[in-house]
Amino acid sequence: MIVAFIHRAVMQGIPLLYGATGEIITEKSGNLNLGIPGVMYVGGISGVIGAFMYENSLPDKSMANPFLAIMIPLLCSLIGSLIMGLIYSFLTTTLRANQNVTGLAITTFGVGLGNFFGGSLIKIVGADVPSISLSTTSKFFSAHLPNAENLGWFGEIFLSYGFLAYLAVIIAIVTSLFLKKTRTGLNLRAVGENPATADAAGVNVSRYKYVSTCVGSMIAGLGGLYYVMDYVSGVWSNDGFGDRGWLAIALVIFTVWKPNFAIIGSILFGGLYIVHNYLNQFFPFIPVDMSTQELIKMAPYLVTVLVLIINSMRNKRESQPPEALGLSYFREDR
Amino acid sequence: MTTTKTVTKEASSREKPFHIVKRTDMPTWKSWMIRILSVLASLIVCAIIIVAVTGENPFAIYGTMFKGAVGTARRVWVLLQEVAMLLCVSLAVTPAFKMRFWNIGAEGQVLMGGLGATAVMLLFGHKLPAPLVLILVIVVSILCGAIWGVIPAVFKAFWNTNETLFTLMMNYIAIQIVSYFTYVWSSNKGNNVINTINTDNHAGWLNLPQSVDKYGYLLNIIIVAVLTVLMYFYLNRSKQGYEIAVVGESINTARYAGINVKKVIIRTMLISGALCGVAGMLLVSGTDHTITPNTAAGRGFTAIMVSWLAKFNPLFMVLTSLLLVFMQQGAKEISTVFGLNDSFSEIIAGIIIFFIIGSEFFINYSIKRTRAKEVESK
Amino acid sequence: MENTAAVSFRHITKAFGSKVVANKDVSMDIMRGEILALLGENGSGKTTLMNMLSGIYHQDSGEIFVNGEEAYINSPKDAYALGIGMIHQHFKLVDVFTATENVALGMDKKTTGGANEIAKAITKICERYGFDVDPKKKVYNMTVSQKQTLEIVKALYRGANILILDEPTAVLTPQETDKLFAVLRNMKADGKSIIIITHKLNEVLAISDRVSILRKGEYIATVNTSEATVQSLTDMMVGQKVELDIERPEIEDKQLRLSVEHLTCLDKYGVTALDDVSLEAYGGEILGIAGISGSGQKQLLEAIAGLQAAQDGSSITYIAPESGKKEELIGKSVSEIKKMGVALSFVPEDRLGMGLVGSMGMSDNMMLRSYEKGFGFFTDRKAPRKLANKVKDELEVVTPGLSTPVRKLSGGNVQKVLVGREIASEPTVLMAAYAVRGLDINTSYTIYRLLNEQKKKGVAVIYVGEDLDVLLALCDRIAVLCGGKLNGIVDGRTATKEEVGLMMTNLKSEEKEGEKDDNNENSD
Amino acid sequence: GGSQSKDAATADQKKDFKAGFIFLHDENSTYDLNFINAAKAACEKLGVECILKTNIDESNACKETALDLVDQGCGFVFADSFGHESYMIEAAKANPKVQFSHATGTMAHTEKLDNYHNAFASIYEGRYLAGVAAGLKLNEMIESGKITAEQAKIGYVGAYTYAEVVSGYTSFFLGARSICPSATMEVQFTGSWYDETAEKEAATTLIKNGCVLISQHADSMGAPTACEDAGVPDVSYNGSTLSSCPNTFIVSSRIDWTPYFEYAIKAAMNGDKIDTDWTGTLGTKSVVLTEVNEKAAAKDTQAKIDEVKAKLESGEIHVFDTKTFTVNGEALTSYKADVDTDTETDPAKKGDTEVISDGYFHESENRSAPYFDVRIDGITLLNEKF
Ligand SMILES: Nc1ncnc2c1ncn2[C@@H]1O[C@H](COP(=O)(O)OP(=O)(O)OP(=O)(O)O)[C@@H](O)[C@H]1O
Ligand SMILES: Nc1ncnc2c1ncn2[C@@H]1O[C@H](COP(=O)(O)OP(=O)(O)OP(=O)(O)O)[C@@H](O)[C@H]1O
Ligand SMILES: [Mg+2]
Ligand SMILES: [Mg+2]
Repeated sequence: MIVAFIHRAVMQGIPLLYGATGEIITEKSGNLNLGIPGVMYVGGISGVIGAFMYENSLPDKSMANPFLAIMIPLLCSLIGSLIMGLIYSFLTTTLRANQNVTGLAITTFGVGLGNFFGGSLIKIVGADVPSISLSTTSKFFSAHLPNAENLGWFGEIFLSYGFLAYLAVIIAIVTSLFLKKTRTGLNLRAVGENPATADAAGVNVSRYKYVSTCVGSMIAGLGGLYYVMDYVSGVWSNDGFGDRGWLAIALVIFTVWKPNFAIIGSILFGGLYIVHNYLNQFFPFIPVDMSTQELIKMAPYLVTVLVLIINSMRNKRESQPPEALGLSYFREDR
Repeated sequence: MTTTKTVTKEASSREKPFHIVKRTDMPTWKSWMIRILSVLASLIVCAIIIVAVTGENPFAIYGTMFKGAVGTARRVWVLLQEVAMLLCVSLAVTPAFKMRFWNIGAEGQVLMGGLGATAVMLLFGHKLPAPLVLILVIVVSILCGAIWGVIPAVFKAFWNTNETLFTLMMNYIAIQIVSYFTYVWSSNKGNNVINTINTDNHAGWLNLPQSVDKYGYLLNIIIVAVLTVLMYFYLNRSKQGYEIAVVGESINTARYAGINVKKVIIRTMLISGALCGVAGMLLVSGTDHTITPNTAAGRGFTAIMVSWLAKFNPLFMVLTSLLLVFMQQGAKEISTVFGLNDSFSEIIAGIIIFFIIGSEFFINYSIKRTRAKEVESK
Repeated sequence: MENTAAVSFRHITKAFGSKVVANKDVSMDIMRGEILALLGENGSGKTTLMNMLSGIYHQDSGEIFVNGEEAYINSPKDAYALGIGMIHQHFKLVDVFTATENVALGMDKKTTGGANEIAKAITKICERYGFDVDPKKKVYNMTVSQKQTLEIVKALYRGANILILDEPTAVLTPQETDKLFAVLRNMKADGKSIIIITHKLNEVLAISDRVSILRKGEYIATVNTSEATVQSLTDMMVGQKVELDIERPEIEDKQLRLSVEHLTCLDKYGVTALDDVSLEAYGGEILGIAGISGSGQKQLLEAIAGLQAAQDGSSITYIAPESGKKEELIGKSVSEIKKMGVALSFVPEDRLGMGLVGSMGMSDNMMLRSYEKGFGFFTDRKAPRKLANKVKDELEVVTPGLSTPVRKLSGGNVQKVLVGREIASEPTVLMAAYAVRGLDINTSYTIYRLLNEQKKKGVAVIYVGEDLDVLLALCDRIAVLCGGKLNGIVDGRTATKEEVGLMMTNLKSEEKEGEKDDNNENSD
Repeated sequence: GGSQSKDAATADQKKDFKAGFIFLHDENSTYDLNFINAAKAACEKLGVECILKTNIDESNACKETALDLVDQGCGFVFADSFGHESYMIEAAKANPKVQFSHATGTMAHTEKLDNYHNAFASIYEGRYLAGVAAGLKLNEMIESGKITAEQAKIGYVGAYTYAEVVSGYTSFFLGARSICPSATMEVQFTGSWYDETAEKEAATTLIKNGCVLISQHADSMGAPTACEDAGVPDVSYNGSTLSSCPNTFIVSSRIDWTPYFEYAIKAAMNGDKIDTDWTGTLGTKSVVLTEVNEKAAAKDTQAKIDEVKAKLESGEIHVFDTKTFTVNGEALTSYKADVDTDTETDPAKKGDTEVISDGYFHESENRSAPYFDVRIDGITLLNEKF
């Protein structure tokens, strides 16, 4: 059961990992994007729209081409979340709008967009049960590594995920290396810490903010895509994604802006997110009733709060947010 | 080699056609003109999107929205009630924002206030005399909201704990707590629905008699109207309001002026939370007469935009909350009449807000054409 | 080659908002292979002009020519590409980065190589010019002078044909300044052009070939350094014959008002900023505090005002004027100290960051001292308004209205509001730091007159200043701080500028090593 | 004004009559879609105008919407969610001339208002039939050697622990056990009618726990897709999930509300009395099963379902036949059900109505909403105190 739990925790964690990695890249440029929950919805629904159009263009489901079945939703998802990133960047970087308000508006907008198009597609499909089912394309997303089923616990914990799960881990590691090792990463961090300094050093602050926010959004959007195409097997239902976007933002602080920590952190959060389902398996002697279960669902939020508090009490220079986070930059300001 | 790096020669051969400079002196009327224009522009954009996405006539849609929001006396009252509730939460978050304390936990604070009211109504509704229950409802809900608001404030004051995330997480914790209690108190064993409480004796209900107030919202609206005026004076005329403004502007200045910054942070969030508690009470005791985890209905988040769009001025907040509620009530009618999904209202609201926050740029900055002089001379 | 202009400004105008014109129709040249000093009072537009050359600002009108060609400088990157480098007045360093990372910032890896190569290059520059920078050290662990050194090394590493230095020596030790000047002379010999901004006229005379002068944003003149004197430069800067002839009334009945003993304070990074300082302040006297900036002035004043925590063993005793009651200030809250009559008129680097609330108008800012009066829950709005009117009239504050946010006022006017308010609070101790920064000569004199008036009333005035001439003319005694230690207290009437200047930079106790534990050997 | 005088021409009434409907969510929820489709069908058939209000919270908004519908001239107002009930009653009290009706509610027979009614259906019969399909599938698995008889464990994802759900899983279980006697069942509750993650995780946990067949009483696609992922047969609820789960979907039961809407609207139109508690049955065609998915179901499932259905309709068998189950090892001979739901407000008043007679538990006869909340042997509840 532990093995199963870890497996499910990882599956829960992957969307969070995407969201957190995307938000870390964004925040490193000094942009606090509270629109990530909305972006992730859009990433999901754009992928769904892509997959939907592709499946409907097929005369016969069995003719699906694995390459196209993956690339079309993937591209659509990336484009959808890119547009959201662009809106955010335009408002906060070019027009220097307040980041918190812009972010919240992006979330309202994005969730609305997801549910609106989700709802419309559901009507077009007219299925008995209202959901868009993209099982054909979803199969390619959730295909496991070979031999996953034959290697016991090892296979289940390490091999039995769709490719987007591995991609999430790779992106997190690459992001981590990018921030730590490359010159561009150094410049990016400088933009978030002290844009005036970066600017004076010849770093194009606006461009960095734009690119990192958009790339961050695209990565976060993949979290939405993973959720619909892999975790729920290609079935879009409105509001299904829930509050994962906010948890992803919490995860950013939890991991003190380090994408490689986010890999473990996301699995931990994923586990906390579903642990109430498993308690009676782990501790059959402690009867958990329905009301207590509601209290246990607090776990991820409580842990975030605790980490926040501990982090602030330790007040380590390195575990602070980028210094200019949330502030817009205007060169002639001082 | 070290002192003189070869300089890459690739300077711009052309000047940017314009530069952005900061404005310092736009008259108030002009800045409001810009904001109004931006709303109009956003409505045009929304109309285009409506046509593109749905093929419906945008005028018909706006007309329906108008009718849906204020078409009948009842709808006007419901609109006012919704404005009052949103306004109340917006008032609550405003002192915190003025202090630059990003309280995005109003949702949770409202819920906790509501939970306090629910608890009193359920536990004492048939044990204590009705007026006493009502007093207890008021006290307990304000207390609950205040406590929920003050927890992150204490950590902020003493350890500078990031309040944005702290308050956000407190929302979810509050939702789970309410969820827990809807279970414990559910009317049908095992279902988490509490039916309306004290329908028999109306203990803890905060309503005027129906003969005075046909629709049942008058008291709520009056209370919030009074709170709005009070909040205006509190922020702009009181010593505490002054302290909030100073702390919000600069902690250093506040310390210099002898203001106890920790105290102000905690006190302000106490007020912010308490007002959220009032909102929770008005929702539970004055309107719903029960609680669900959805009682706050996202107002905690919308309130942030209301407050910010009104530049933290309680009187302007009446207008901004009216705008948002109008959209929301109107959108419900579109979904009924045109069969458009409800989420469409969120898209429209998002677009309008984008325009309004974008328009601030044109109030604070101006775009100057570079070298206009030269172009003329040539 | 000597005579061609590296940079030419033509009719440059730059305004901030509708009120502040920082540069007005400035035209001037910087030649190749010369060191040009740019001189002007605070706020005269020196930094602004240079920032346009380095791409931080953009002129409203006018042209800039670099090497004879019109240059379009849209961003610092453009400036860099044109071979223009700048060491900024305010550090442009990322605190959480190491020295190496700060140097690498914005540079192409292909030209710089990896971190190791950069670190090596930094060490090489340091060895060659005698600087001391630890490539691995994080900036937040550095002292101010280390940061300034890093800025210089960074500029050297990046290389430039035209190098701008905006007040690079303010926090450097004389030795470091000498090293820097040696570097600059080297670069000049290589045919590079250097612009240096500094308020220290002796430095101007020592390093520059020519001096250009700005006044209130306008270009005044350029003179050859060989033909200039301190007096001639000052006169040109101010625009009139300057006679630092400040009144210094003699007060008979001086009373001990403040006694600071063994005051030791740490700055926000835990570095000792003030080291075992003991001094006394008397009512009816102006005590001057001299020292290069960052020598602990800020901590001293803030400790007295209750804004700065002190280490164990420190003591500040306040002796009330009439009763003679003694009270320990350390451990008291700001408002308690304020109620005793200790007023702090502090002008920090960022004027609006403390002392005033930028978004509020004059009358609301007057309230900062007195908002606690008023009736019950509400503030009294009439008294501050009256006071604001009074300050406005007396100090001739230029403002559209009493409710115009003070952020929108010019620097000098902001300063007047602050000083006016502090004096109006009828203090018994008045501390004024950099009170005339950014003020024109007229207003400066008004301030001096006001300080003297307070002195005559029996107030103990503590005046922290940069300009030694003013300190010597205004103060009864001058305490000289050096690196956080008290390096002696001199009599304002007898001391010379040279004496004080020397004390500011050379710590006496270091000459006599091993006496660290003794009390200060100050001359009374 | 919507209330026409009774003796006006029927044709006129039809033209002017409006029916208003209040839904907790919109078409995107399986639960609400089922109602929406029925409302549209019934109104079209009767030729009356139909106003649908979606996404109405279980709050005062419900009352306001109901009153707004009355303002718009509706003579019949319906709400579909349990939490709507108190507000519907308030609206009904304020508008005695308009007929109000509410699904899944329990209070009509205690409120005693002329114009307020409850309705539900004997969906437990549908679930029993779905259980029969499940039992056949279990037998097939046992016969093919895939599992042993002891391993015939069913997993059930339930929303809440109250009677509506208890009645549902018990009838499903009894149906399955009537075919596969060795069947057992585990139930995991989610605490929400719609929580995709919780439902999916619950189903996955059950499967990991050794359940070989899954059914659900919750509204998202979480459980069916978990089954499709794991290749475990699934009996769903509220509609066919065939398109999403072609390999594992067996059959689904649901309530068809069209008969009720037709009945109630017609009565409202004609000024006839509407039943205080109306319970749809197999006979009224209110309880229906979707088509059986031959690919996943056992052989001859449809035939067996039809056979059992006939017996249920004729009264030859009863779902809650006390001979077929035990409680704590003993047969249940008497049970006082809490039909008037006052236990919560006053624990002293336990059950109030004897519901066992003639050898079976009389479900949904004393009121439309289910009240069978007995924990029978053979079913393990995973996350409710036991
Ligand atoms: N970013 C800015 N925004 C608004 N006003 C500015 C800005 N920068 C400079 N100013 C204004 O321009 C004027 C010139 O400032 P500048 O910094 O160029 O003076 P300076 O000669 O460098 O003074 P100092 O000797 O004190 O460094 C000042 O009055 C100042 O108020
Ligand atoms: N943001 C600003 N807006 C308007 N005026 C400003 C601003 N910042 C500074 N000033 C004003 O610009 C002038 C020069 O500012 P600057 O910061 O260069 O001087 P300083 O640091 O006070 O003096 P110094 O560098 O000689 O010690 C001052 O008059 C100051 O008040
Ligand atoms: Mg300066
Ligand atoms: Mg300057």
